[in-house]
Amino acid sequence: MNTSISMRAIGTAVGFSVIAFAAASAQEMGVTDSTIKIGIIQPLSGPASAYSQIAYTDQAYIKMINDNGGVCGRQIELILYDDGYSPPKTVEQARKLVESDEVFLIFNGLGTPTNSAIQKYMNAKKVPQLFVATGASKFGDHANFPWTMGWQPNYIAEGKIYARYILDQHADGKIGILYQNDDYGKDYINGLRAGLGDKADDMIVMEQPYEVADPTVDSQIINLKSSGADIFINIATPKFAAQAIKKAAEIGWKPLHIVNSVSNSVGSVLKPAGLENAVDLISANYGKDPQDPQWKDDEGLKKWAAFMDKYYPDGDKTSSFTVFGYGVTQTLEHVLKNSCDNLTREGVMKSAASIKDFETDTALPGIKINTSETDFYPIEQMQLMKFNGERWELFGDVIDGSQATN
Amino acid sequence: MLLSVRDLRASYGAFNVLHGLDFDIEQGSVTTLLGANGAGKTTTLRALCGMIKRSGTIEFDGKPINRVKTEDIVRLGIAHVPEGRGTFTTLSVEENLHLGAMTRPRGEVADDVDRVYALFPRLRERSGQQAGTLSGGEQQMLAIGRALMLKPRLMLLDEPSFGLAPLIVEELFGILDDIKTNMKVSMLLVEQNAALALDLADRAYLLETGTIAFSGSSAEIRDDEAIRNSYLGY
Amino acid sequence: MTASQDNVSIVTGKAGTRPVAATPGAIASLAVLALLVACPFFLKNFHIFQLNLMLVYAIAIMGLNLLTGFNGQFSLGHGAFYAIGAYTTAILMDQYDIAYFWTLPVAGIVCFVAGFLFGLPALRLENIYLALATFALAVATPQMLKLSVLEHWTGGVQGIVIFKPDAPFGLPLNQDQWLYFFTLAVGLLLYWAARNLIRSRAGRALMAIRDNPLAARSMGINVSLYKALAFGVSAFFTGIAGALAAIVIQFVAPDSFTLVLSVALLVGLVVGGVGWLPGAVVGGAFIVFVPNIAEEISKGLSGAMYGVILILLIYLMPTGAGGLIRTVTDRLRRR
Amino acid sequence: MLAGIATGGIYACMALAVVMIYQAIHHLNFAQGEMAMFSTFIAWQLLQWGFPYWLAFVLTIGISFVGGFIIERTVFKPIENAPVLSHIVVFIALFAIFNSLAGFIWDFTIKPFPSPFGNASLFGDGLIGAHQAGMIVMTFVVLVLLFAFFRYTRVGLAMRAAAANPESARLVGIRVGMMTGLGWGMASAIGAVAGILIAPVVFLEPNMMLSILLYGFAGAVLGGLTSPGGAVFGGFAVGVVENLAGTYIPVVGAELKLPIALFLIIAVLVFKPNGLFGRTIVQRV
Repeated sequence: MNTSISMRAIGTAVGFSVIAFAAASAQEMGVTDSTIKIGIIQPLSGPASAYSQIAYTDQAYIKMINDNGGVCGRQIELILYDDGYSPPKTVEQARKLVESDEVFLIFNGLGTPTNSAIQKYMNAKKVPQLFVATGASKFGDHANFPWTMGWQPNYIAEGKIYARYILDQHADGKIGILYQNDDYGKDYINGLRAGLGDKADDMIVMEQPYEVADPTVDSQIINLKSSGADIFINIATPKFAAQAIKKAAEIGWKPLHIVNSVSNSVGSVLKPAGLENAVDLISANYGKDPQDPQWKDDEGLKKWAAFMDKYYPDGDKTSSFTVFGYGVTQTLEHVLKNSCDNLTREGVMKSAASIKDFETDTALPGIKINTSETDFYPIEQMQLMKFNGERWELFGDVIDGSQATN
Repeated sequence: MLLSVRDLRASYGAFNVLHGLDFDIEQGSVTTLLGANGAGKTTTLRALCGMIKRSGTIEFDGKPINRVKTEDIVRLGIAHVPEGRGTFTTLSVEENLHLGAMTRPRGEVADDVDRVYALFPRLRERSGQQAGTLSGGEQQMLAIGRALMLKPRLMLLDEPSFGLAPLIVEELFGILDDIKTNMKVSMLLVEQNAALALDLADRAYLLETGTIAFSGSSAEIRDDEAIRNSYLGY
Repeated sequence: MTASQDNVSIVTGKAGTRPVAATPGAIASLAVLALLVACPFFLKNFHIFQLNLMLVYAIAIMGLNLLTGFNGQFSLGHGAFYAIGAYTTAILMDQYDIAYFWTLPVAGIVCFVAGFLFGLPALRLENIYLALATFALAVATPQMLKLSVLEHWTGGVQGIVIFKPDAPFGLPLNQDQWLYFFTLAVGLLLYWAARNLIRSRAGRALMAIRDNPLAARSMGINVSLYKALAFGVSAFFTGIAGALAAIVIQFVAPDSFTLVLSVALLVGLVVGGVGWLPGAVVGGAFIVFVPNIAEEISKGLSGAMYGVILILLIYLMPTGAGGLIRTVTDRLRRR
Repeated sequence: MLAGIATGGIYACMALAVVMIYQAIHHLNFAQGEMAMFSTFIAWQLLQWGFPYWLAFVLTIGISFVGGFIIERTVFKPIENAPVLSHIVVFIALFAIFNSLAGFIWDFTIKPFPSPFGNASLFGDGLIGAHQAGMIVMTFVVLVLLFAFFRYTRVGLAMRAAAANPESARLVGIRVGMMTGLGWGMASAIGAVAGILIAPVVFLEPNMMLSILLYGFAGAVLGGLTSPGGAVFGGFAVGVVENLAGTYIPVVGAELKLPIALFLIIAVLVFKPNGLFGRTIVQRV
């Protein structure tokens, strides 16, 4: 992809913008003595509306913050807009938030194309585009886009973690991959190939893409089985991952099955697919699964459960989306609290870029959020785990995706 | 009187076509409506069946039917053979005939189909064929056969001769005459071919731009040279 | 564009089929035009941006209308031409540093060719089959744009980010205002061209084909050629709209051009009025604003609200805004 | 090849429903997939409330039938004289309404749906499972029932007549509005069957029918919109072609299997405009 010209130009534009910081007034746009205005753009309707639970969890968490007295002595005023996962609509809604509603920052926008569409605009306007809900690696480019930051581990890093595991344990395996035909799927494959290094071409015997619009992945699974692969890497969103797990079991295919972290929720993927079909699945995670009995007495998840009961009773407690929404909004709360004495857009970005060992209630033990001025990837650690038919069993160490790089 | 019409008016949108027609049809008789293109003949038939908006009084067998819907007028025993024949082109000949008897009890239908086939032997040969594949004459026969399946008390015929070869027309009108004499079905016949119509009909009405210009027995009209010259052109 | 030209189109559905009293229509269209020109000086940039999008969609709908309203061919796939136009502009600007205004004619011509070529096989397809073919086109578009072999140009799923132009000649306008006027000017130019096309011999031939293809053929009209040309011209308009959209939004990506877009254009066409060119503005407004209104009413049920509004609009005006205006003016005149 | 048949069964199911409503109203109903999805959610809800499977099955079909009938009589009756495009727009509106309502009531997470046939692997090394086989059998049963209904019953004949020529149908005393309503009801009921059969394979969620409907259209059109049997064949053919395209065409095959399948269908239509099994209507004047 040749976007180097535009990238450089954006860099220059950003350079100018730094000078403009000095002129920022005492009271930042979107902040009053009693309120902070924050915008969220997510697909509440349309094909990606399954994710809308994240937005509603964010909303509920912010209500909880407000009920507990707000942050920095201010109530958070949240404006939630729907973009239907359509980039032009995202642009429209972002401009509405920034120019008409005059929000302080836009938080947790969902999707790669949608966030890409507004990334340049947000950076030109110098409005924080904080903790976007996508693992695409482009949303941590601190040099060119200092106002944009991701949150979850990026897909490339996760792909590398799996590659390392395969090289360690099954170095002579034949790999078959099911992937969603977009940046999400391709980032994983890129990570995987980078991790496998020279052996990638020998080991990967088949790559089967599917489109979000496909009704099923049945025929892909049949093709993968017939390719003779004995390691199956399942890079699919929950619905398709569940179909794949079920279909593989139905046709009696029992490879070493690795399912990506997007789809390792016991409640919303493994249960529909059939728990008995999911035995021995391998995955990696950074958050706790509320369906997993080992967290029954976990303090963090208890807080999450209490929150769900009180603020989002309609929400799905078996879904990883609500856990995600909780974790990411808790991180936002943390960042806002740390910027109380400099409640400007610049101040928030500074505080977002200086998180030290922050652990959310929903993160696995040992998974810590760390950022710096040159590290715009908040969560980079994950831990491998294996499904025993009932729950995930963590194994090995917490792996840092950025370390797994090499 | 089987049908009695008073002050019948009808329009297409803002465009008035019929300006108050009065006419009657006697039980067992054939009445014809004559007139030039655009005089309102087809409109009259459509108005009688409630296929367009109309006003005035229409009494069938003493009962007013001007507010009755098309589907229910059919149930009273009025069969309409529309302009362009209105066959169900995608259905078979036999199915077309069955449809004609839709509103009647199921048991009698099979015999009636046979009766229609007796009247139109060509239709029997083609009973399984799609109606759209029939020739124009055969389609007209099918349309009339379908109307007969209703065991109608009154049949409205809209230009049965249209677009047919002279020989076929002759055959067709022979059959209509047969229907009139043997089955005692009353008819209201709209025709361009006045000579043919007057031969079949007992009574005729002459329509001119939505009003009745003249009425009388067929014989009267046939013998009136002035009318023949100025209206009928033969 | 003169006032008298406008007035005819406001009142009659099919341009030039009926002579009409001049004043009310002329005043109405002048008022609308004046409003469109004045808007940017009163509104926030964000609203200018929305109005700009409205105009862009209006141009696309105008293109669709040429095909559906005036030639009787049906398309559920105009999003594809919109996408081709947008990508043409984006690639030209991103990879070859070509000025935005030059990319418009190129996008138009590329789309004309694409439309013409698509129109050729589509000729043999009637009604529902054509609907399916164009539907398939709409579904295939995002997948084609994602193709890895094309990624060098299209940027894959990530899309292409482009720059927003400044006002030229030191005009005292900000970027949004300038782009708005630019779009408005292009739109008016295309509108003028469309109206002249409809009134020309070729336009009459198109309508003759719509009303009765057999008769048109017997009149010596080359039906196949005209139908394919209609597809081409229609795609030309829609492609320019796509190009403008790319410039206005500064971003193209496969997910911008899904079936939803094609469907939205069709809905806009019907709401504005099939066969009534100015209806495109109404349709454009519908596409931009109604989803927002629906969202205001209810977040969770915004889709249902959108559907309900749409059904109510169709009840209110079964033949779109064009039909409504026609009925109203007819009634006024008869008084 | 076999992999294609597995998915083809789903398309065939939907194609059949598409042809049904086409017979009744002579439109392709874009909201049909969403209606089927909604019906399936009703079935799911009934199962959740503890109804036995087959009772829920029958109830859902009944509810869907009545629902389809009511929709036609309330939503479409007032605009029966509006142009075709306005109808299509109303289909789109219905689509939005059903999708949004389902998401609102039952949310967007996937739900497993039970299969009455089980998931055992039957033959072909598990390529065709018990459910797939059951689904295909069900599809054929529905097909035969429909064929008999349209061919041998009076109402069936009346429905065909009403669709073929509404004005003439009125003239033989058929209540056309009623028939259209019945057609909607039946299409909705068949959609419910399709939805219930498909849901165990693709999982139940509000967007599950989005793409299946497209394949269903494609299958129906390929087979010929006038022929229920053709639709079933068309559905299977689409599944097979799509899969073969994905497997055997190099470079772009896997990424573009859907467009390629659609392209092939259109190519077929160019040469055989009424579909493979559609009746050609010879119109003589």
